[in-house]
Amino acid sequence: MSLAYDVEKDTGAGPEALEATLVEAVNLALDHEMEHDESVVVLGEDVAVNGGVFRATVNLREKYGVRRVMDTPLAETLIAGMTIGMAVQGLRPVAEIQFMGFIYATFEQLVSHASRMRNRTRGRLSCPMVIRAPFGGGIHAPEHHSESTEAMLAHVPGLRVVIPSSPQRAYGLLRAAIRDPDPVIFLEPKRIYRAAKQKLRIEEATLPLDMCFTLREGSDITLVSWGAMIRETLEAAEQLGERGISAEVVDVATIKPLDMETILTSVEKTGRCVIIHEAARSFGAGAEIAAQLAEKGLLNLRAPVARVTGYDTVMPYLRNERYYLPDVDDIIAAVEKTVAFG
Amino acid sequence: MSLAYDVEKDTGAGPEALEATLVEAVNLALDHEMEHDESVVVLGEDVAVNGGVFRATVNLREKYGVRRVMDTPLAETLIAGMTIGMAVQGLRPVAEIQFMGFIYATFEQLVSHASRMRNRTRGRLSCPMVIRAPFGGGIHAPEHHSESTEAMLAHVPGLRVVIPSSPQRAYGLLRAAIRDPDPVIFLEPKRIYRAAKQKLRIEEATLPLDMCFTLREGSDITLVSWGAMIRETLEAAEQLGERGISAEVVDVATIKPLDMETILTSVEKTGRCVIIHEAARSFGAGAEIAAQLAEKGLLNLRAPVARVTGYDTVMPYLRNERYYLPDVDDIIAAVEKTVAFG
Amino acid sequence: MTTGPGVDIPMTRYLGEDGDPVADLPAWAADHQLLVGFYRSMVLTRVFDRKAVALQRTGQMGTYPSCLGQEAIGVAIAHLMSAADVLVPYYRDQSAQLGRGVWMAEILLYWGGDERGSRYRDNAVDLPNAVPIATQCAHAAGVAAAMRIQGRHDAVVCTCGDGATSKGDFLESINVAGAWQLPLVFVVNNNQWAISVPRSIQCGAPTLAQKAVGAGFPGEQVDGNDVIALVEVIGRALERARAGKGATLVEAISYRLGDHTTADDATRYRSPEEVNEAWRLEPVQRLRDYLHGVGAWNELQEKALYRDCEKAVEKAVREYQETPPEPPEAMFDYLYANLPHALEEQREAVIARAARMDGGGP
Amino acid sequence: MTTGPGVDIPMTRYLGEDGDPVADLPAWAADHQLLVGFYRSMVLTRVFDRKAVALQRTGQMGTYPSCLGQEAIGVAIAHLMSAADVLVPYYRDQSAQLGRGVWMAEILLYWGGDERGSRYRDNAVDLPNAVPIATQCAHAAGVAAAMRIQGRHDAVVCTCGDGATSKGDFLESINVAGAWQLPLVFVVNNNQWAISVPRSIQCGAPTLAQKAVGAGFPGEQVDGNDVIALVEVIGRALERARAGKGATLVEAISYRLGDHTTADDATRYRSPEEVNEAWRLEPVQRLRDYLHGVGAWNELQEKALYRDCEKAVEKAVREYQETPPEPPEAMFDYLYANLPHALEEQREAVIARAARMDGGGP
Ligand SMILES: Cc1ncc(C[n+]2csc(CCOP(=O)(O)OP(=O)(O)O)c2C)c(N)n1
Ligand SMILES: Cc1ncc(C[n+]2csc(CCOP(=O)(O)OP(=O)(O)O)c2C)c(N)n1
Ligand SMILES: [Mg+2]
Ligand SMILES: [Mg+2]
Repeated sequence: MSLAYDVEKDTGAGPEALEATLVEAVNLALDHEMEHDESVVVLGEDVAVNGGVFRATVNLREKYGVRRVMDTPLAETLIAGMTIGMAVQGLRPVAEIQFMGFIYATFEQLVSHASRMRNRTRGRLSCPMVIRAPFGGGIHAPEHHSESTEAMLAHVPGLRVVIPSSPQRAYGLLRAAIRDPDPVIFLEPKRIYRAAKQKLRIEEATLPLDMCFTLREGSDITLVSWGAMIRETLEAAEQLGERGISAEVVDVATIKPLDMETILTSVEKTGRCVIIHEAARSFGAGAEIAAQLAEKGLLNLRAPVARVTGYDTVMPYLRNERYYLPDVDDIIAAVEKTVAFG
Repeated sequence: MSLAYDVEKDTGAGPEALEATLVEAVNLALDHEMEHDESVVVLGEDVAVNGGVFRATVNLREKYGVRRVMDTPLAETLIAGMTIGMAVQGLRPVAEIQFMGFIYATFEQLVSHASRMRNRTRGRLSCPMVIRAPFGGGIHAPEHHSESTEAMLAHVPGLRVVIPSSPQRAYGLLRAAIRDPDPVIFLEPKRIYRAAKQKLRIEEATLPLDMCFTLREGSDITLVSWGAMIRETLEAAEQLGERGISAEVVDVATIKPLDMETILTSVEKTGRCVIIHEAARSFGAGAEIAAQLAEKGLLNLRAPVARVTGYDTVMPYLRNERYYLPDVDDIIAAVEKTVAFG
Repeated sequence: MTTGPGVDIPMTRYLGEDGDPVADLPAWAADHQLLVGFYRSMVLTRVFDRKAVALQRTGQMGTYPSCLGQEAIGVAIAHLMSAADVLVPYYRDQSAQLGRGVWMAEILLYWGGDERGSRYRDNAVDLPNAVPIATQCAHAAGVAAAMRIQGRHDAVVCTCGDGATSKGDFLESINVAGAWQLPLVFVVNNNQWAISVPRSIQCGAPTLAQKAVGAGFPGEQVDGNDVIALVEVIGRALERARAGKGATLVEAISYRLGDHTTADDATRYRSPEEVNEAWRLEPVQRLRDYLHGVGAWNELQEKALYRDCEKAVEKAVREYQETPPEPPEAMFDYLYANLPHALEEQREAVIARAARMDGGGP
Repeated sequence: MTTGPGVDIPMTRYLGEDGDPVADLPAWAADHQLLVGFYRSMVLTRVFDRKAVALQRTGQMGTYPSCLGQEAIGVAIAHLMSAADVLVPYYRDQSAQLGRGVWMAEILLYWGGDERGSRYRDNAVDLPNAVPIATQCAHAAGVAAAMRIQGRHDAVVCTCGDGATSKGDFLESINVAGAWQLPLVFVVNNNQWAISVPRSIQCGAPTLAQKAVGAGFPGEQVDGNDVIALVEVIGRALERARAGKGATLVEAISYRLGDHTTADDATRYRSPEEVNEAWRLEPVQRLRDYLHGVGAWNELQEKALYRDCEKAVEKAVREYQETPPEPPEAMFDYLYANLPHALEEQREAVIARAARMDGGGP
């Protein structure tokens, strides 16, 4: 997967260009796939009449009808299980779990069935399905609305776990996820749902679901991150550049299966790595990346791999939420420490 | 936690010594705590009249009555939720999930409530509870009876995840888990439930829930493992010794919170580390250990950290199960490669 | 009412929409001072709720779920429960919580983003708000089972919404409540909406109360805007529970007069006509009309009551606003009974980091 | 039968325990050859099942859940379903699966520890065994919803045990089946036991069928040892489903005559008297008695049938035993449609490792 990702393409132009925020890009991707493939259906809580509590599914019911855009009873286990049943029948269901904090009730269905149906039946049946869920903190929401537990799902063989970090990648990755023949957990960084508009290349093919995207080239250090933290990471890289430290920024994008080649290649060049994620540190997804660096890239490492992450505790309620989330200064401090090391 | 664990004590003697297998030790620990504390109760599927499908709760109903030993309806979410409700009321419930493969339905209750009740109420309420589940493969059981997904639970702040690897440790750790003021997930390696009898030191105090146990001292390499794989790990250490490689064996025992000090101290001495677990490799618990070695122990590492693990796929059904589980030869091969490196 | 193939679910109402009795009132309701007490509690809840919404709208609090129109249910529950009973609420139970000794300032702290809002200085037993829908029902079953194990004769009241009745946790919990004959009263606040999803999409049965049939215990409906009916029906259920006769499912028919939360805009999915119609049924006006009618309440008292309530609410708001945030390391201090060694470093780190962020440190 | 406060659940039985009709048989049952066909299928299932247990006992197969005593239910289901209908079974549905074109050798492969046992050469649509209890019910709802979305007029039959009715997946699924009026028939095989837990601990209601009341569709009981009653009741339910009239819950009263699985010892938790009593009710003998009575079956035919069944089973056993295991790398080859790059190394590793383990390699 050493395929270089053309970052420039991130900001499309031309007649088909459409300005969209990340959440709008999600909506456009759903719209596009529903328009071109009758088997794509959408289900979840508040997705139909209301168009989703974040408006990600707005207008779909009006366009594609109640048969294809379904408000379900309030039951996440059921939503996941029905999605499996629909997928097995040849539909391409896209289910929304309203917040990642409410995804745990789907785990039995995801771990024991969605991820295994193809393997269990030796290919006779399969689950081409997507579970979408807004995730991450920083929006001053109540309890359970700030989860980022992608690592738990990334441990499950047979799943894909995909996290976009820009409107274009949300668009391209979601379209790919819907077309993918296997179950994809698509986690949307809601903190940046409306952070910025971007001109989308609508005609663009889907993006690959097994590739990291190198968003910024650099020679001194590799910053590995995903989701909403990409913003802070890019900002940190910018500021580091002003201080003479050239940082490469890798957006992992697909957490599972993990494209370590891109990361290893980058670290081979830079000799240093800082991993940034919002989730709790211990047993987080960053651990796997650091572990593989220790296994396969040890000789290239000029300094210990550092992780800048959320703490191993429950995200505080909104008054103290900001003390939990990593920020630009944390990244810069970790980089400076790493660079100072050697 | 540099407290050295006296391995010799593992095999007790004296008048109070009792021979027990690991599953018998579980039963004895439950019995002991129920006898000494009225608030300890047991619940789950088939735990009462039947005494558990593995006989872990046998005779408890007869001794302590139907009020304290309860067969529940077949509903894991409910079992976890009721356990929380009981714990909040001052009981010390010990729930059995029949196999770890059926634990996923409890995740919402464990992640969103058990692990958070104390934090959420700022100490007003708490969850002194234990969820016991047999885990791991290698017993030629049907689908879903071979899971080892301890990493998923280890990522959850507020939980403890504890895994014994001998009758004595099962006994001491379970007794400690039941007395612990916070929720403990107690995973029992069923492959070695009856692998060996050991003389238990019944009078012995409980064992600490935040400490690795160094089961064997060595100077050339540190082998880190837990659960059933400890058997293969000790056997490998034995064979390596014959080949002149001195391996230290660390039983992690408590996966969360993780006692990295013992591991780091050992690797400081040996300069090499192989981590062995049965669970799928990627985003497994071994990743966190390797990551912390890359962060905090990099300068001590003479060779890359290696992981000997299950593959990132679903455990095959019994005909091909053995191809999935790591064995002694795999450990030896990884050690020899590591030692050869430097 | 016929409520499905071969099943009959009772429905209880005493006060009609205009506050006139539509049936003979229970004897206890002759105590007008008692009813006035209910009225006061309902008004306090409403005044509090309005203020809470205003705080959110002005950026002084986080997302908040208004309980407008749901006041009667909680007032009935709190009135009927003893101190040793346990309330296992959901997030729209402000009126019950106020009646159970939870401070208004605590409720504001909770929705204002401060964990101390669930510490309840004056209530040691009730469970805190449960945000993940229906999960609290299983806790309620556990609490009720614990009471039996401990030989207590108390009871549990567990509340949830209409949407919650679709979720496994609720359904598994009513099932065990029936199988184990637990001292447990489920009160479903059927306010017709689960965010944008109407009651009809949640369930194909004509009543939610009839879910109790499959669990083997009685289910009944009650007018959730009629506090007298609520006290009567929930009171009977609590007596059954305390007498060891098992669980009851009470479906209280109400209407969510406000948005789902301050983050919601209900005009996107329901008509103003529907909401206007629902306003005609709301519980506060109905009880006032009744009390007026029987001469137990007048305009002077009304004015004084609102003045008192507003004062009490203002005081609570001040307490809320004057409560400084916890120190950042509080995020570690209640996670475990004793901070694990492995977290000491992180706790130190957050202290240093907060100092840096707040300009006080390196 | 009164089955709880204000609810009546019908119970259907045509053949008494001795095989004599206890009610007027449905017209279609006059076709004795049809009944003989049922009988043949039931006997085949029983012979197969006995053999499967024997294979496990002699170390030639893994843990196996005997379907002894449950043969009639699956025979009725398979008879009634069309090829385009979808069966969503649980693990004790051997008789239904055999009737749906699943090979005996495939069932043996599955329990013998070979994933190809769920590949079903002759059945492209049915779901495989679901081991996690009740999880399949949600799949069934999804399949039924898909049929509606796709404009098909087929139906789904979903089976589960009595224990499964306590689990959220079942309860959430019947709820959506009612809310969405899905073309779905739930058949609960109430064999009185969930491993060691008796029916009475699962649920406080007198019938499991009445769980349908809370979901808003009909529920009824049927004698699960009476194939004629099963065909009649499940057949009506399937017609309802195909006619767009929604779901039905059929509780088939049976008895698990064997251990839960070969890993279980039922004598630990139930009395021989109870089991003996249940043997008097079992479905195969009952139908044979009826067919004898009406002169549609004789001893000669009986002997020939058993001979044929044993032959067919032997053949299946041979096929099972002669099927070499899959290569070890098969564990990667069906995980995703296309093996992710990240797994290529592991796939290579397992091949090398297996060669080493099997003495063929380095
Ligand atoms: C498990 C779970 N899923 C989804 C949500 C998001 N959510 C919050 S409230 C709500 C609707 C609840 O409706 P209902 O039970 O009727 O209670 P109401 O809010 O109407 O009082 C939803 C879907 C949640 N909190 N928990
Ligand atoms: C979710 C889950 N929990 C526990 C188990 C273990 N288990 C296997 S079968 C069984 C009992 C099932 O009883 P029932 O539903 O009545 O079906 P039966 O086996 O009697 O036909 C249990 C508890 C499981 N397979 N899945
Ligand atoms: Mg509601
Ligand atoms: Mg059963």
